[in-house]
Amino acid sequence: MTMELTYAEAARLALDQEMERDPRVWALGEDLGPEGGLAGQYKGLQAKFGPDRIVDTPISESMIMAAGVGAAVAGTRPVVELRFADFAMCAADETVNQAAKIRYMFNGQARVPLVARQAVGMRGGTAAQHSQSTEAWWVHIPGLVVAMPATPRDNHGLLRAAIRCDDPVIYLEHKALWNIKGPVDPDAEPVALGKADRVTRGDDLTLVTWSGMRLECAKAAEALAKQGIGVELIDLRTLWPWDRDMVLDSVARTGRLLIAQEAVKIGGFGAEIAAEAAEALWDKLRAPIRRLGAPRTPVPFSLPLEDACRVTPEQIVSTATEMVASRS
Amino acid sequence: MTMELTYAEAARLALDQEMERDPRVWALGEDLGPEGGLAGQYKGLQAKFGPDRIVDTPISESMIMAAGVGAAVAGTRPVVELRFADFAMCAADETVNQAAKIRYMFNGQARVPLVARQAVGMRGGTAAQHSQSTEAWWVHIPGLVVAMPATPRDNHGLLRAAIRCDDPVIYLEHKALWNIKGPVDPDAEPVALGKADRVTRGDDLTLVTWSGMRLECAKAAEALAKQGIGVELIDLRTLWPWDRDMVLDSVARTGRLLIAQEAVKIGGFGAEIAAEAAEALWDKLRAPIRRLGAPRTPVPFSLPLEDACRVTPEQIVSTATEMVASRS
Amino acid sequence: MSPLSNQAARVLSMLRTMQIIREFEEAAGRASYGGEVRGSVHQYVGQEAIAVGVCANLRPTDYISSNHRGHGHSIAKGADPIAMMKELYGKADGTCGGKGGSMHIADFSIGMLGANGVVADGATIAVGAAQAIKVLKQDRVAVAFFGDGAINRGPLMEALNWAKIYSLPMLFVCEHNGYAATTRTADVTAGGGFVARARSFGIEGEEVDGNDLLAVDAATERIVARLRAGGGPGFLFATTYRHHPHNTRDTGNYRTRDEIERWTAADKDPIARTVAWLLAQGVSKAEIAGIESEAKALIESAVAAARAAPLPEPAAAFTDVQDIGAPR
Amino acid sequence: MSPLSNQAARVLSMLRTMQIIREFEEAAGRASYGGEVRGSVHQYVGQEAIAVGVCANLRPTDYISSNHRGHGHSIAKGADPIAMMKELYGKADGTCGGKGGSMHIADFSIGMLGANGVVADGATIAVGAAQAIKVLKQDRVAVAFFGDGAINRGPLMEALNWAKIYSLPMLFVCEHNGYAATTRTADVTAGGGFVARARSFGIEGEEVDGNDLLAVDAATERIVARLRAGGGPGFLFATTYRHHPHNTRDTGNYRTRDEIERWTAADKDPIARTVAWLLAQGVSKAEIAGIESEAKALIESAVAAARAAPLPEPAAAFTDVQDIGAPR
Ligand SMILES: Cc1ncc(C[n+]2csc(CCOP(=O)(O)OP(=O)(O)O)c2C)c(N)n1
Ligand SMILES: Cc1ncc(C[n+]2csc(CCOP(=O)(O)OP(=O)(O)O)c2C)c(N)n1
Ligand SMILES: [Mg+2]
Ligand SMILES: [Mg+2]
Repeated sequence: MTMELTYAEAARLALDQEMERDPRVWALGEDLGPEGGLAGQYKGLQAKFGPDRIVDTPISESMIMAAGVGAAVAGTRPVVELRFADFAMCAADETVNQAAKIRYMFNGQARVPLVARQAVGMRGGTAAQHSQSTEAWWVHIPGLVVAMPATPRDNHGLLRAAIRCDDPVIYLEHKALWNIKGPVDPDAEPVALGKADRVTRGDDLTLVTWSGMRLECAKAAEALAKQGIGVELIDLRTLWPWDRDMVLDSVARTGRLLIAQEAVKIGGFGAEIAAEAAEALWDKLRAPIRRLGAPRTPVPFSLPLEDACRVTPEQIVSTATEMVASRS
Repeated sequence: MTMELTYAEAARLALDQEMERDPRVWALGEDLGPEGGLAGQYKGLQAKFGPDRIVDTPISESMIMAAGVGAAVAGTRPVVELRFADFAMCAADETVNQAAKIRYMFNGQARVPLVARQAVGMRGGTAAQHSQSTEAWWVHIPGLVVAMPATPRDNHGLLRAAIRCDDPVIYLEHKALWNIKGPVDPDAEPVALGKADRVTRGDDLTLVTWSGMRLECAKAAEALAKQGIGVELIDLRTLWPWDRDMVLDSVARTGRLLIAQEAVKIGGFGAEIAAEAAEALWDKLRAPIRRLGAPRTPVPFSLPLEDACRVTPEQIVSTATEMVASRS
Repeated sequence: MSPLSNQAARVLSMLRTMQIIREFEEAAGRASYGGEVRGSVHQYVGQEAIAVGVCANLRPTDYISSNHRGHGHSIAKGADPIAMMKELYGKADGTCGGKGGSMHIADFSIGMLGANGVVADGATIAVGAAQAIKVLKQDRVAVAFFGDGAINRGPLMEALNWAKIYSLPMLFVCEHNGYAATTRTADVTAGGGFVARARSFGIEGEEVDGNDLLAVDAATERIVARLRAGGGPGFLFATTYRHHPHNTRDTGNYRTRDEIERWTAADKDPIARTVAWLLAQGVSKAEIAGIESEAKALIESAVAAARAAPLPEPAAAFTDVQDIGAPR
Repeated sequence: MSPLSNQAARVLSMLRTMQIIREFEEAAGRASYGGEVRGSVHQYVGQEAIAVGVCANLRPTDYISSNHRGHGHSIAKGADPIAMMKELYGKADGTCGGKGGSMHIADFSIGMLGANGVVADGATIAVGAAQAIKVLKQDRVAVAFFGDGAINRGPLMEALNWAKIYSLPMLFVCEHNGYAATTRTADVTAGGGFVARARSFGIEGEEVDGNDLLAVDAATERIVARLRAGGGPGFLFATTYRHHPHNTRDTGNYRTRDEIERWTAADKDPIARTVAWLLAQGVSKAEIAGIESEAKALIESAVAAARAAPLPEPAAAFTDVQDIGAPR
């Protein structure tokens, strides 16, 4: 039976369900107990499961991640809460040199079934050290799965899939989405990792996005539809592995690919998609592949500056319009 | 007057010259003193400049980088030795959240003139935690310059340019190059950051590379020349900013772009180059843009496994041959 | 009325600064709750005696670094509250041109090296500044303000070892307010806490009632004298309490009303206690009232000026980031 | 000849293990210098009493983690020296199938969670394993072996705080051999060093002569008994010396011949001292000689087996990395 939940409530429900289902699942991080996390995504779980399974930690990011790694190879399935992706950089070594490599280095003797949660993105005045979108880093690292839910349904479905995954999953929630509401079916199957969501169908242009940018893209697709431009909007949901088939099949049909990301454009994951599509479909393209992303600047605080670093529906619309106009 | 130096000796000479030239320049890191660093790149400098300017540190990567940041904003020009790029991840936060952002966050009140040296690459059995090539991470981070010398001459020229740069420079030397020899002119001007090196001229295909892969590409270019395929080999030398003009002008002429990198292909810097070229030159391409890089696996120890993860001259030759054969 | 003693005069001027900080923080809180100031604001109310008592013993050329709760430290070191208020409002002539915001205020003209959004990083950077003082053979000291939550971060512990082995002119000021966000630091801090840890690194210092301005002032005077004499690093451990929630997004529900009342009472509040002392010294009620109303007026004018000031031009988003390589 | 006391019998079997480690390390060193083993090898010669004395008090279900100098710890915990030697030679049936190499040996079947190429990371991971023991309510302990250079890394200090606040069954074993690579740890370690730091976190333990097998054994027995009784974490600080350079790429020139001679003399060498004690207990020279020759024979057979064993197939490079998402 479907219910309306916020993105944060959906994640809370998913963790609650997985902890009931599997006694090996536990969570650790700062401020999970009393207040239930920054967005209430752990609300009430410490009271329900006790302080040994919802663990309040000191501000020790290296140890928070390392505890997850050690506990994962020792038979548990930790959910490691790193708060913001910006702070997860304090545990980059433990993530890359340990979590991602253990299974491989040790020839499969051990698995590292952990979920590293770290909220990404701008939330309005969060500024340079609390706004970064770091997915490109993790996609580049062998051994890591990277998931980025954009809706309450997907946060419920992907978090359960991530917890059940036997490999480390970097789980990037978007902090601007915490309070958005949407339908969630508690009994739905987990969302398969690696499967994208085709949000709208269209034959003129394929618009690929993920995370918070899905909302801006949906607005743009609607506006473009009014102009008679059919947009196929794809929300990747998982960045590694990414749903290459769905994207390339779509682009083969539309002949046009536009990628929109909140992260810095230079060296972002959009470049990987563009490079793959350019190689696989170079003779099927009806317009150059375009990418939209943040400029290569830290995220500024003041509204007009912050806005100057955002990808807007207007930019998406104008870029898409150019692409369809050019050489069709 | 030009002399033959190894890649390590060239870097040592550059630092020696800059420390003589500017009393604000100093270096810190593990094991710099007695033995002069892992490759002798600091040999004798502590004896010459004293322990306050060539500083032996504890194994405290976070503090090593943070000391560089704090000392840089306080009027000095530190050369921060982080040993291997793998360990530099222990200081990712200090690098990204502090060094890269301070100038911008504080509206230009301060500059962060530091050089963060961190050797990259495979060296033959160095395995998963001592072999990574991490340039893609740093290119994606606003505020960072990224340099990767491939020859003794460029290590001498780029290190001096990096030390004189008022912004933080991630300086990635390749550990397999330490002992290769080449001509160095001590009195040459520093190599301008952002300027690539056109290694060979050719009209059939543009081959873009950097760092250790330059050697493999040079071998491939020679072999291809024998087959009558003219390769324009470009060594970027600096990844951010990269010499977009030289690369795109070349591809506009050859119509073919092949990118070869040692780093993991997925999400590597090659994707950025491919995406840019695909957008700017999509109707001038005579073959799909191709990328060669490591598979998405940690670096294994055993020789046959390690070799399976390397990009070889043979692969470059066969890929280039396919590209030239296809649809010319 | 008898002329004031030197000490009374000194305390009177310190009270003036405390009042300005208090008014600034209350106004900043109102502006944040009211939505005029974006993001969140971490108020320093209740801890004023520490910033003021410490900075009263510093010179403009000395350095301080701060954390997320940095307004008080900046004002105490001599930053202009009007420019700071403009920064909170994201205005073009704010301390950081609107790029930084509440958590990233710096004023290098008075040695304020920056607030910091990453717990403990301000402290490690200050240690780097102290090392620059040594490299440049300057007559300065560096001071880091950090909280009791920061002491469990590895980088801060690396900083203690570092400052001692190089015998740096570094003062570590731990503001023990009992909480790290919603977590009681006593629950996540092992052993003797900061004091025991600092001593285990061979660093000496003093423990004071952080709400006793005169005690903070006197202890700092002793420690800083030792630093200036080349005695190596020192610490000040100051017990205090924040009157308000962690920040303007926090409910503060994890604290009992009783606890809050105890700490905000006149016998604990640092301003009330300073006023009481001054009255006992023969300072007139009128003079005290004058200081209060001056501070109120100053901050009201600051808010008015901040409201009236122009926002930055969007183009400013692309300045003061890496000179070479365009940000977009 | 009189029957041996229980203790003599126990020591005799520990001597057997020490001899195997010594022979293994000497053979590994020869193979590395001779170029048969790729990369570098960090020999444990001179420190054998610590690994053996500690592990003699552990069960197969207990966990240990190690660092870059990990062969001795693995053998002491029960790993097969033949499979380990094959791993050093990069062979398919090595402990980690040739993927790990000397610095990445793990054997989860006996609770050996892995050597580690990143200083201090083995220790933080072991603490995570200790936390899993608590979550799963198991009757086990976790032990971390690390050096005196590792104690200056922040993550290790976070680990001490962590183990104490959660009262984990965790034993920290610091092997103080006086050096961190080419650096004297005394020069970069402030205050009372590891023991003072551990105590500042409220962790109790013992300081022993790490070259005195019986002392290590007895101290460990006491500490581990306390751990098993739920007494929370403990430490063992063992003073020792490595007979050889840091690794097979290091000259070792920074150590005086005199220092080396003092530490390798019979009155310091842990094996010679153990032999002397056994002879005094009435164990025959012949029996001692037998143990030596058995160890020699075992390791000779290990080297022969390693040389003869097949290398892995290149395709193995792409297995045991993330199940979803092809590595290439
Ligand atoms: C590395 C890092 N981890 C977590 C956070 C989130 N955070 C911001 S302030 C804070 C609590 C800090 O407590 P304390 O150091 O005692 O300072 P106080 O807020 O009490 O002044 C936390 C956890 C952060 N900013 N940086
Ligand atoms: C984080 C990190 N920094 C630096 C290194 C390089 N390194 C490897 S071993 C070593 C010295 C370690 O000394 P210690 O912990 O005392 O162990 P020992 O070699 O003496 O057994 C260093 C600096 C590393 N592997 N990891
Ligand atoms: Mg606090
Ligand atoms: Mg050592």
